[in-house]
Amino acid sequence: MEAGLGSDRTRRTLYLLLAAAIALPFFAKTVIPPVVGREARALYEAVESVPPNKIIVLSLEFEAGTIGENLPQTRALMNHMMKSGKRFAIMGFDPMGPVFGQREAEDLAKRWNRPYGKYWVNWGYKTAVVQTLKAMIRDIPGTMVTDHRGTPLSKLPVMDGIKDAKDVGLIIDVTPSALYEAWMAYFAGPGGVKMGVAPTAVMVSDIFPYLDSGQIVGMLKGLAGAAQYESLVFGRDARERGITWMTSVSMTHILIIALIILGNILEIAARRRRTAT
Amino acid sequence: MFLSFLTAPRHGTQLFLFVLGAVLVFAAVMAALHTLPPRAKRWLIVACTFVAGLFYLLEFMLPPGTLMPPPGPGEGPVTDNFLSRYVEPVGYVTQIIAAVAIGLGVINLARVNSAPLLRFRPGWQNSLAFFTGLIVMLVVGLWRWKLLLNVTTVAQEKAVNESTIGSLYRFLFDGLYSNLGGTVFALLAFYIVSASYRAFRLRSAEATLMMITAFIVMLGNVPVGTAYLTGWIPDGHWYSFLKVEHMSDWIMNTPNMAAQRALIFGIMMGVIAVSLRIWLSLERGRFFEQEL
Amino acid sequence: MQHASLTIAILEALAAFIILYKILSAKRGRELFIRRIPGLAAIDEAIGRATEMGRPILFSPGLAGLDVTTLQALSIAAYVARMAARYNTRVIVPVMDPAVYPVAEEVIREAYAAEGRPELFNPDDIRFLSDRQFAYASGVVGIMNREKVAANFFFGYFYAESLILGEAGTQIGAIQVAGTPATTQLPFFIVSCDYTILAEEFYAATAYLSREPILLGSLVGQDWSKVALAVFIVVGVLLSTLLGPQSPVITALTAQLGGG
Amino acid sequence: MSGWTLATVVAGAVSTLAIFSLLYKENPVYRFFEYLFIGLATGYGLFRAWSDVLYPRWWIPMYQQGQWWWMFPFLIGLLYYTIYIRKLAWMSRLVIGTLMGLGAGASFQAIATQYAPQIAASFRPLLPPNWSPLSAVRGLIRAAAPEFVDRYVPASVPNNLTAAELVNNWIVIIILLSVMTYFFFSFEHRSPVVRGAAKFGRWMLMISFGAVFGQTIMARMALAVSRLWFLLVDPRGLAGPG
Repeated sequence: MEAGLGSDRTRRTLYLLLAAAIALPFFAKTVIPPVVGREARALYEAVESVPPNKIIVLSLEFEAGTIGENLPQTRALMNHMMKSGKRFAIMGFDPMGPVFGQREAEDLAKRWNRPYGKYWVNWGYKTAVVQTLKAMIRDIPGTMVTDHRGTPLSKLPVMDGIKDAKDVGLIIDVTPSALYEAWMAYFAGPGGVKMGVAPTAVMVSDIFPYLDSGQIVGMLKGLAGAAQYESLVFGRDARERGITWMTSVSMTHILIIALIILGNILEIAARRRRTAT
Repeated sequence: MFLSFLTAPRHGTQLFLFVLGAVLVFAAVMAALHTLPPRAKRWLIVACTFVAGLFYLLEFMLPPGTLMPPPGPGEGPVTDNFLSRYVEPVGYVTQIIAAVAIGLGVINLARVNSAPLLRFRPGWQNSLAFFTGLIVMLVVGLWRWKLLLNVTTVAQEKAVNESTIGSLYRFLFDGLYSNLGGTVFALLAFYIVSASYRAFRLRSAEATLMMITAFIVMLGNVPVGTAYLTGWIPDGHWYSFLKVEHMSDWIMNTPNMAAQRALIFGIMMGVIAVSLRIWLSLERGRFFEQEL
Repeated sequence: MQHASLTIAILEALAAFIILYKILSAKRGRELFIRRIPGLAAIDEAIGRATEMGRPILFSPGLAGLDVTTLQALSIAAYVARMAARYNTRVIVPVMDPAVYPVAEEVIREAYAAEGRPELFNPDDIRFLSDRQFAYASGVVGIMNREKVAANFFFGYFYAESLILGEAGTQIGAIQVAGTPATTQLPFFIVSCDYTILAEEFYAATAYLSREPILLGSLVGQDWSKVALAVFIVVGVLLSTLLGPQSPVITALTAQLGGG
Repeated sequence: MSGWTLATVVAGAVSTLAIFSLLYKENPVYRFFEYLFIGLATGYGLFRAWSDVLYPRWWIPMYQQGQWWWMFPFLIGLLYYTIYIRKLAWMSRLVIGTLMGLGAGASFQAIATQYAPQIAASFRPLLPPNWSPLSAVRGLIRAAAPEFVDRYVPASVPNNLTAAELVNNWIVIIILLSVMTYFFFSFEHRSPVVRGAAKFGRWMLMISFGAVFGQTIMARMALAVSRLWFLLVDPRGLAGPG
């Protein structure tokens, strides 16, 4: 049974059009610097203002499906934290998030000379979201027990003085799902911890009420947010991955708007022809 | 005295005996409960659900200091009530129960996939792919985990990753698993393109309003929209609102925010209602009602 | 806040009281009115279409675990299964969470039994595909194509894969009805389904369909709690206008409500 | 590039193309990799459940620290499997009921911390506080009950609200109440005001869904861009970073 989308020829030409709209800009020389939105700037300032005696928790809840958006966000945030020497901890409620985070951090640790255990730690994958978050408010080392390799947290200097929610300067949730709501409801809210979120763009509209009420201090809107954050960390002419990919994303948007308008025009024309005969 | 006997850690054969004792006691208790008449069993389920719900509810509702010794000299105000210190252990217990339950789904998948394999029905090679994928990832994953268990230095970790098991694991995880997962998601972009041309019709005024808003938000997100389309409008004037990123910003922060907030208030009352029904086992109908 | 402030305790207690009061009066048999949301006519039509074509129905209860939304989705599944049993049409329920699997099986088995057709229930039609989001989505697409389903129902909590499901169903010409409180996925269901039940209407659908006193009572109770909340907000707005947003009354209320 | 890395890159390219082949049409290669993916996903979930939960939380406390009582949660977890034995199936409902009871109890805190601040954020002034009629009203109240007043009704109120903020406050309140009206189910929308508000509420929902739609398009495109980037420009990336 044909799993394609109706008549083949039109469908395959549409797919090729998209592939072209994405691939051609890969080889373009010029890159258009993004306009930095108010939410991305707010998250940048929130990270900047975390004092040295506090730790930033970077919770990575994504799996392979959304690395296209969540990985550039994670990379941009880690670049900033390592550049300004902020202490941070990676964790996640999806088994794969912390694994991707670990690899990116190791790659960037060489670039910014921030050794593991001294500037950053990986607490690894946790299940039972609600109970873990509630337990973390009181006793983070007790809840985490060991890092992702099994080394007791007491042995890692980055964890010195980190006991409970009061020692967390900022929690940033990089997520493709509504897990940020659990972080807000069971950790950031009750623990009185500032919270930022880096969602896939799908979730962005839901989050504006929480920005308005101050429950969330800053946000990266999908890949566009990652590109904007990169231009904040590296300056306007940065050529990081987020910014280079956004040129292709721009082309796809033009293609889609054109197709929607074209599709409707042809539909109206066809309907008029039908009523005319 | 008896309590300290119970809570003293045990090792070696003593540990084995105590664990065996625990299993026997647990089995005895469940056997005894099994003899209860169906009405009593149903009441037991209702009671367990109620007590479980009451724990978190009371822990949240009781003000700090309830049934707690007053703070000693020099100590800050008490911030917990007498239930607060049980929150963590309950969390760990739930984690273990949830992890044990994962096997349930695997059994079902194995059941569904074993039929074509055993009877050699068409599509048996797919079920074979399923079982090979499952067993190989499980074995290689656990084997590599075992090797990494007592690794602390980066050099040791590098050695394990370079070993055959480490490379085989990267072949399965990075090569197959991550790419398969990532690409399934990328299909969506292609589906959207064909849907844009063929499915997104402006059937009604509402759909048109939705689409115009979508165009503004889309153009506001991408550099091409902000730079070329309305980049020429200068900032700082009343009409600079017409810049795509400002219009998109306003749409997201005012109408979208207000509508989403109204939805939130609806969901808030919905969650209260359904939590009450589950907690008090009022939830009649389908799953909860049949005889035991 | 670690523990409830007085205002929070009062608000939640008031809402709980109104809802419980309405549930108990519904249980005592009081007739409670709920308007028929248009989405329900679409469900009946879709089942009728599937029985005419003699092809199976697919019902996905969403991707959330055994929680509030999935349970409500399963009570809609029960309604669909009971209608399908009357016209001996198969209902395939792909499930993503191991904890939901036993509940789904019970619900559908009981629905067929309630229609006096227990022999029609085939346990293999309740399938746990995978606990990974996209393995599940591609598994459901596979079922749609292989079983050539005539009608798709997507009820429960969905994430990014909603378009894959809606699109694949549109391709094979299945009639589709969706309902989800996941506002992020509604635009795509609106676009690719014949009818979409919006956010809270999802809960109204279960209450209306089942005429269950508990569901009816709780929905009417929720309505009245929302009216009370709207009045509370209007009062707050008036106070904020009269006394100014930084006045002690408003700042105290905001602190009590855990505001930033 | 070592032999293994090359093999991983090739596996990555083959898997990517196998899944993309669904765009051409449903075919046996796609289905093979689909089942392989479900198998790998299940195997991965199982081994992580052991390595990240059961080992650190159950095996170590019980077998290395001798706390034998951790056997009980494990046994309670096993009750889930009584679903397969008809006579004992009620025990699985005991565990499910308890876990759901915990979830229901926890949601009262979730509502307070997640949703209650939204109520406070809706208290927005609709008129400039130092507008003369408002000051006059405040004067009346102050005259009526001076001692009560000192704490609650300030004499002078700074007007730090711009015209734009006031207009936005009106818009937010009107949209908020209209969308709430759309979701009232327990009475028929008969009176024109209610029907008008519900209609306006549905229109505002369409604007909000338009915003969601626009954001989602960017999300999807970003994922396709990353896939094609790894296929065309940086195949080494198919074997994962580092």
